[in-house]
Amino acid sequence: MRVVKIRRGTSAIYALVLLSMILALVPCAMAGDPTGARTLKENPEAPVNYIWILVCGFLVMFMQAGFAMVETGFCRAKNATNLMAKNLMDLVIGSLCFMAVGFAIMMGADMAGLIGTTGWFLYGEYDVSRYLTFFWQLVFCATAASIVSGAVAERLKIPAYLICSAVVSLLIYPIFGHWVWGGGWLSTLPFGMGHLDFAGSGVVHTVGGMVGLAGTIVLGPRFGKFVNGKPRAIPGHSITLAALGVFILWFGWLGFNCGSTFSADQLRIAVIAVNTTLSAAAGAFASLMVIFLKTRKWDVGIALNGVLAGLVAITAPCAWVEAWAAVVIGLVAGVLVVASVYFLESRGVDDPVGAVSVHGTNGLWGLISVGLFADGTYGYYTTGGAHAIGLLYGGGAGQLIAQVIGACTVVLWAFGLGYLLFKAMDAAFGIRVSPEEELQGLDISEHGTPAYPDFYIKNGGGG
Amino acid sequence: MRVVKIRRGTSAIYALVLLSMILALVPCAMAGDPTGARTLKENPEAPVNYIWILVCGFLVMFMQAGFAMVETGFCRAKNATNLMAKNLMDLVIGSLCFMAVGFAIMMGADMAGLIGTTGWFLYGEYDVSRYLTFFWQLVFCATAASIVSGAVAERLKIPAYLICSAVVSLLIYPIFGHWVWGGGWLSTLPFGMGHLDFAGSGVVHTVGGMVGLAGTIVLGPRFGKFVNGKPRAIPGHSITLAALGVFILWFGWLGFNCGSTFSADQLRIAVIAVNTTLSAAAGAFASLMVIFLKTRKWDVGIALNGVLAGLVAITAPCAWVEAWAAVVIGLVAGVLVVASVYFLESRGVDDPVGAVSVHGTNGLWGLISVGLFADGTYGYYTTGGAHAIGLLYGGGAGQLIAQVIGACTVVLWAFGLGYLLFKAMDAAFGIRVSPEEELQGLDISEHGTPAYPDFYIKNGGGG
Amino acid sequence: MRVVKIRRGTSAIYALVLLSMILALVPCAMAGDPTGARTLKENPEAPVNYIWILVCGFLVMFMQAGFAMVETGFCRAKNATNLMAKNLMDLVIGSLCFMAVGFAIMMGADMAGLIGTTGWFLYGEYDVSRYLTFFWQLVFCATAASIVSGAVAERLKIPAYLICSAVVSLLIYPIFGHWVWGGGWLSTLPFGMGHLDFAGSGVVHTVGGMVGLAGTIVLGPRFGKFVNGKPRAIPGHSITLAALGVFILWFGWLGFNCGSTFSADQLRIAVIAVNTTLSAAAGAFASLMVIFLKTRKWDVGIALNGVLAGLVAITAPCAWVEAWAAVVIGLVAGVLVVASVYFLESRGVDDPVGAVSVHGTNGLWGLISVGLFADGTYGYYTTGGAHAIGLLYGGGAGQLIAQVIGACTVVLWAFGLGYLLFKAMDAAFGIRVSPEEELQGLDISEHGTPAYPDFYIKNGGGG
Amino acid sequence: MKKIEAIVRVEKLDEIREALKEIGYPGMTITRVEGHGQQKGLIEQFRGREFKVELIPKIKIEVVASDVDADKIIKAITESAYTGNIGDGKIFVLPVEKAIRIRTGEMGDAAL
Amino acid sequence: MKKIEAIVRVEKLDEIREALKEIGYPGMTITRVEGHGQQKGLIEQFRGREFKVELIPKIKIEVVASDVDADKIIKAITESAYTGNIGDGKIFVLPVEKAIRIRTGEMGDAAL
Amino acid sequence: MKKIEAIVRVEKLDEIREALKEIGYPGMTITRVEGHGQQKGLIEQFRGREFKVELIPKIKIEVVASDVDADKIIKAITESAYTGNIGDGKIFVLPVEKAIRIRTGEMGDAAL
Ligand SMILES: Nc1ncnc2c1ncn2[C@@H]1O[C@H](COP(=O)(O)OP(=O)(O)O)[C@@H](O)[C@H]1O
Ligand SMILES: Nc1ncnc2c1ncn2[C@@H]1O[C@H](COP(=O)(O)OP(=O)(O)O)[C@@H](O)[C@H]1O
Ligand SMILES: Nc1ncnc2c1ncn2[C@@H]1O[C@H](COP(=O)(O)OP(=O)(O)O)[C@@H](O)[C@H]1O
Repeated sequence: MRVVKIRRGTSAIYALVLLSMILALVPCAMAGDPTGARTLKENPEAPVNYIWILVCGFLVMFMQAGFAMVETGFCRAKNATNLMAKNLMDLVIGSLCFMAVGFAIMMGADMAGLIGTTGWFLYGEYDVSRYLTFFWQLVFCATAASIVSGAVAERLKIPAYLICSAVVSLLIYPIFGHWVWGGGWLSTLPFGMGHLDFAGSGVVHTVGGMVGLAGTIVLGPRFGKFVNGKPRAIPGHSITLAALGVFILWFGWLGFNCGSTFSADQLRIAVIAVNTTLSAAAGAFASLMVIFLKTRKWDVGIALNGVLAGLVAITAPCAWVEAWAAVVIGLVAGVLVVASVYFLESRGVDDPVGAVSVHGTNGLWGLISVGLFADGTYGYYTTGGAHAIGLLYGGGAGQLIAQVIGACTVVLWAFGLGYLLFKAMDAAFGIRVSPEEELQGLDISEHGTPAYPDFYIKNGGGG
Repeated sequence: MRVVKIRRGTSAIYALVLLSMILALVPCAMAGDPTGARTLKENPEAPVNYIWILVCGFLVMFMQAGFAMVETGFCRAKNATNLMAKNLMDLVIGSLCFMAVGFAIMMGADMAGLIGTTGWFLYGEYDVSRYLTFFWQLVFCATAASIVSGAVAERLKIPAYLICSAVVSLLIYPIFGHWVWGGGWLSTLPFGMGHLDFAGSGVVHTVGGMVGLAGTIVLGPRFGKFVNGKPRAIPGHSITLAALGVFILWFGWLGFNCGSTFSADQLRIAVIAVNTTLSAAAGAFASLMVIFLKTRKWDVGIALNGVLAGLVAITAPCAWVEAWAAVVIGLVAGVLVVASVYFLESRGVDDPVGAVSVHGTNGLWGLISVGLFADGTYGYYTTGGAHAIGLLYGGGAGQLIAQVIGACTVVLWAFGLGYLLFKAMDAAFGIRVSPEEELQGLDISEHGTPAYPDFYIKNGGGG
Repeated sequence: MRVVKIRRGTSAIYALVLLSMILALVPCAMAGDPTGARTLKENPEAPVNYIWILVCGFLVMFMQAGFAMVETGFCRAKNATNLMAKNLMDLVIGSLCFMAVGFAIMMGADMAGLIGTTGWFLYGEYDVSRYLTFFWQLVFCATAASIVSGAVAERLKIPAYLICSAVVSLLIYPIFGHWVWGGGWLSTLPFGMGHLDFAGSGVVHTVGGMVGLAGTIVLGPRFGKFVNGKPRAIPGHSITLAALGVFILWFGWLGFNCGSTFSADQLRIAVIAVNTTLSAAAGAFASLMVIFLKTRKWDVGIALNGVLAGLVAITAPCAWVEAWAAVVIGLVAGVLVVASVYFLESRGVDDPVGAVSVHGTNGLWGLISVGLFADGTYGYYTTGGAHAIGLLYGGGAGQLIAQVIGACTVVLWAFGLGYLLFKAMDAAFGIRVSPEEELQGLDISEHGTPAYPDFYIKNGGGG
Repeated sequence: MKKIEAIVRVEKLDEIREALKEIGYPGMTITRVEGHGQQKGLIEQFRGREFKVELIPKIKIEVVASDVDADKIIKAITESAYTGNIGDGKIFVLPVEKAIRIRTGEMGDAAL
Repeated sequence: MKKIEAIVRVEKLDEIREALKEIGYPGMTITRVEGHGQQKGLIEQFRGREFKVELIPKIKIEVVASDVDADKIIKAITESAYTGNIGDGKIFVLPVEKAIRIRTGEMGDAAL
Repeated sequence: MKKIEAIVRVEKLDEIREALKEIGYPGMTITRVEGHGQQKGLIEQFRGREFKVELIPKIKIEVVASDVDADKIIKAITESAYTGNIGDGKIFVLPVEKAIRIRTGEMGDAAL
């Protein structure tokens, strides 16, 4: 997902971000096209693009409902209110912070390939195409922030979560986003076509997954997750809601990936839709079969994770690969997510909903897969120019190298900053609720509101 | 949300609505374009507009699911079936009544600025653009009808509700809608640009909220809501479903507001999408913080109300304001909804889901805010012509006056008619279920179907 | 729903399907337009069509969530995980099988009006328009497969279900689809305009319903459904989720029907949207009233079935009839679904969610209604050419005959093959779980995962 | 000591608690149960078909009380649970040999 | 009077009720409980990991009966609840001192 | 035989089960209940308004044991359920006249 970057006439390089913020506010709102009349005249085809991007953006926004349902379904009833709060508030905080600062950093005028520097508080041009870009980037940012909540579920304090959402939306996501989609250094790597990430396997999913991993490591496992060092399953309270969430996510993801052309003229969107669907299906199939072979049970929980794994993995390569490759990418993702869940648990990491394995691990696999399967029939968000081509299609290792560099970078960046952030918050005020509150469930202690007061709940809720 | 009004050649003014209905049926179906071939030829850009309006209309239809989930989530398990029935049937009754009569009143040939008079039962022109207009208006009408169910929840008899839905769809909504969007008197007020309500803060939400207020007043509070005159909380049975409902509504609302341009050529849709999202976020943030400061708990229920408050408030101004103003409008809405909930309860009014505060109060705030924040960059559903400009942008008080007049009118009209309606029904057959039925829950007495027969329910359901 | 058929230059007729598969793989990938650049140049209006079809296709995909919620809501809590597994896996298996074989059979080069024979594994042209067609057909195929799960709920073993999904997606659906939409013999019947089924009342819904009927007959009724030969109600575990599912389906169905123009240029989409909505509303109204007159209770469960009945019935005629006819078709559907439920139960057939009555019976009614109500204003997915005209509009019995032939064919084909399939599987390995597993619920025995472990469940789950 | 087990209508719980509050609000434990006695069921319906639910939701209230308090409590419950219609429920009294308050270790009447 | 408490398999409830119907369908109260005895648990799995649920859902049936009826009822329950596998459950019998029918005020055996 | 009824904190269930395991893990039945005693409620809030929930979720543990085992079990429960704060709960002991294991027909102590 890249967007037509709005470069202003200015090429000045601001010494300090803070300074730049102040300076950016000095000039009056620059001449834009707030009504859209001029834009329409210059490009009579603009309406098709606008409605395409908006509708896809709506779908991406709706993914929030999917995350909320999956996460709550995979956690216990005593924390269901808490998960609703987190999934709502990351969208809320994310929207406000991204408007204030994040968007400027991600899409503002580039400084040294590192950071954008203009457009704080949407200040500057009042223009329909800028608002369009902002809307699109906003819903993506909210997605990244939302992923974290699953990994840190059932034990993180609300204030720590709100701060985490803010930092992801203000800095972690926009800066990395700038590197890949905002004209930053990763996009201009001298390998292949530079680091490529069509709709954000790395920028959105790995970022979210890595911050989540940092959070869950700093927090430590939930009470009862490991007994004498051996992992125990802590079943979620509603397979129904988890499945509903996955269906919603699959639906929204079609907008996420297809809309990332940022233009309806790219008829490649049809290929993207097919690839997205096939990879999701293949992911579910692989996860289901792996566990079936192990336990002889049809484990729908893991199949749901498999769908998401397939979706995450195809997000980077969706526009650059053929249908058969999408199936292969999905199959690998489905196996990987299972392996990753087992691996993390064997290392004592407790990720209640599998967010790290789904978004982190498979985000990386998605990035790599571009370097392997890109088939040389599509370019940089355009049919023209150079076409991405991977190892298996005779493109050599160039693209793969660019992908690996990006993959390493996102791990270092997002995990590193995430770790610092959680450690700092933990030192400052303690990010984990007390053992009593954890046992009782966060719903009552943090929110005063059990999610299901009319029902008997087997875990927690008591006094 | 305004639509290209289809004025027929006739300018005759019918003396009586009834008469007009009969007369309207006399002439044969007028020449329209049922295939759409002619329309396409005349306007090759029509498909973009059609698909935009249809997709947005689908989203608006989907809001019904959101209302159903929010309302049931905020009410008790013993009335969940009843709320499903009401939310389904208002769409059903609304569709049929609006087709029969409502649409003619709202969008038919204007009589004296008061009422439309042609097109009963969709009779008349068989034309794709007329069907398109009808579809759009239909889903809006259903939204208005749907709002009422939350306010009268947990005690209103089904037949009374069905009649109420019918009257809203036949008369209350279409007549007021005609005044604002059908070329009626409010749209031609000699202040500002006349009364402006872009997507229906007033026409849809305040109308629904005020009819709901009338209903809840006539019904009186639920058993147990006030103990010795002091309000008690009656917690809803599923925060999860309530949150899901809010996410669905947020999603649908993007279609509701953006589609109200009734044309994809209006690239202003990008601004509308941004404003809608930011106001919702700001509303949630404000509500959450107000209650946090009061109780030190992160109250997700009120934050969900805050989202809806922000959405309702931005509905009227969404196309006429800048992003920063959308944030301010949302923040105010978030505070207002809390204040309104407390105020109504202090007056003995029991609105189980906060529908009056969300839709009624904030609908009015949305109308007013147009008069304050309209920034002079957009016109009457078009980039051309005069542009709406509010007090804070140096437009003087004209627009504000037009907004206040409209706001007063909608309160008088919808509350007044709603009150008469509920009083009349109450006198005729009693609109409230018996105390035993209320205690047991309406699911068993009215429907014979408990919503969750496999679970133990703490309230009601017994014999 | 018809699609621009991609006929290749070849007219060879392969003697055997197997042979054809092998042969089809021999030629290299034919020249297509993988980037879409050429397609765009040839038809600058293509983007509107692409985004229309994709968005509608997304909505159709989302119907899977609706089916999952309706079916689980109407079944018991002890089988909720099982229903999630089935609804997920039919999409998964369906996608993979349809890609491998189904699509080639349905839309490949026609052989004798009976079967398509090219394009196995999407092999052949790598082309955006082909991918687009594939995506659309894929989500339709998944819908047909998904219908079966409701009819066979609460007792069918998972492996039997997976095989059933595969066979539906590989053969039963694609072959019948080829006959109607792929240029096969039904579409060229010498009556009326040949057999017409706009969006698939027959191709999708009756096929699904009839395979389901076969499954439920071979399985026999659930334990406890008939006591001394008299049918008993077995209430579902969540009216809330069932209602949510119906709202989702209604929403998705708008995409299902409107997108079946396979082109945004067909402004007739506005008429389709109106008809779809009105028929759904009328169906709910009729069902509700029929049961109300019988039991004096407002039965929301049956009203939900009524919505779906109305939607299924309008699916075939949606583009060819006027609004009033849509209301009539829906009213009849609402009565029919009730009659069908009673009739099937009186014959000892146990269809837990009413899938056969909704999709089977009303699919047939939808096909017939084209022959009655087609109003002569719209043609074969185009405004040009001959226009479909039914008995009531003076078109004579020709169209009706074509519809009846198609209706008989789909019953024979889908029920026949379905019956053979289930009988064969039953003989081979037994398709029904053991009585103990059925009593305990399939969630634990087949999946090891109760859907709601934190709640007390009244039925099953024990040991 | 006695254990008083009252099986009452779900809707009556609040009223009974009020009645018990007036006589000192003894500690109590309540359980959601289902039962039938004279009242043989309730007609419900699902998707157009009526059926009888034979087991009706009820509330079981358990109060362990000293022998002296027991009668007072029984009286309060009997009066507040009464509607006169079938399904009002029953009260059973069982002997209790020992009572212990976990927090303090107190035993016997002092533990109640 | 006696209180018969039977803890039985969830799936057996209907059969036991049928058996009790044949001997006059005494009033009864049932409660959803969880328990373990010889039967030490059930293997479930979640997202790829198996685990043991130690407490298995069971049904507790309580019937208060006159001393004479008690044995008949115990017999009916024992027979209808039997499968022969671990987990069939247990029956406990406790003394009841008093029984009152709230609706009528009847006491003792007449109240049952 | 005795029936030991302990009403304890929900969060303490696992710990109590561990304690009982150590002394032989007797069969037991648990029920979700609500109650109040000294602990008069919990403040919750809903949509901006606080309210008191007077009945707090608790767990009832029932163990039927031979007279000799009873004290050991009571001790194990008392110790493991203890926090020292209001709401720790109570233990009641009732006489049991008969016990039957459905699977084998064993009676008395052998049935436990
Ligand atoms: N013999 C009994 N043993 C245990 N519980 C009983 C018995 N008789 C009645 N109950 C309980 O009391 C409830 C009310 O009994 P019912 O006979 O309907 O009331 P009433 O006699 O006051 O009309 C039943 O639902 C059941 O839970
Ligand atoms: N000593 C006991 N006290 C209370 N309940 C018990 C006791 N022993 C068993 N139970 C209850 O009986 C149920 C069945 O016991 P179990 O030993 O599994 O059956 P069986 O001995 O027939 O195989 C248990 O789940 C538990 O609820
Ligand atoms: N007299 C009683 N009869 C029955 N149950 C009781 C009685 N007293 C207390 N309980 C139960 O014990 C629980 C804990 O009692 P509480 O008085 O709060 O504990 P503590 O005295 O240890 O602080 C209560 O919630 C209730 O369920």
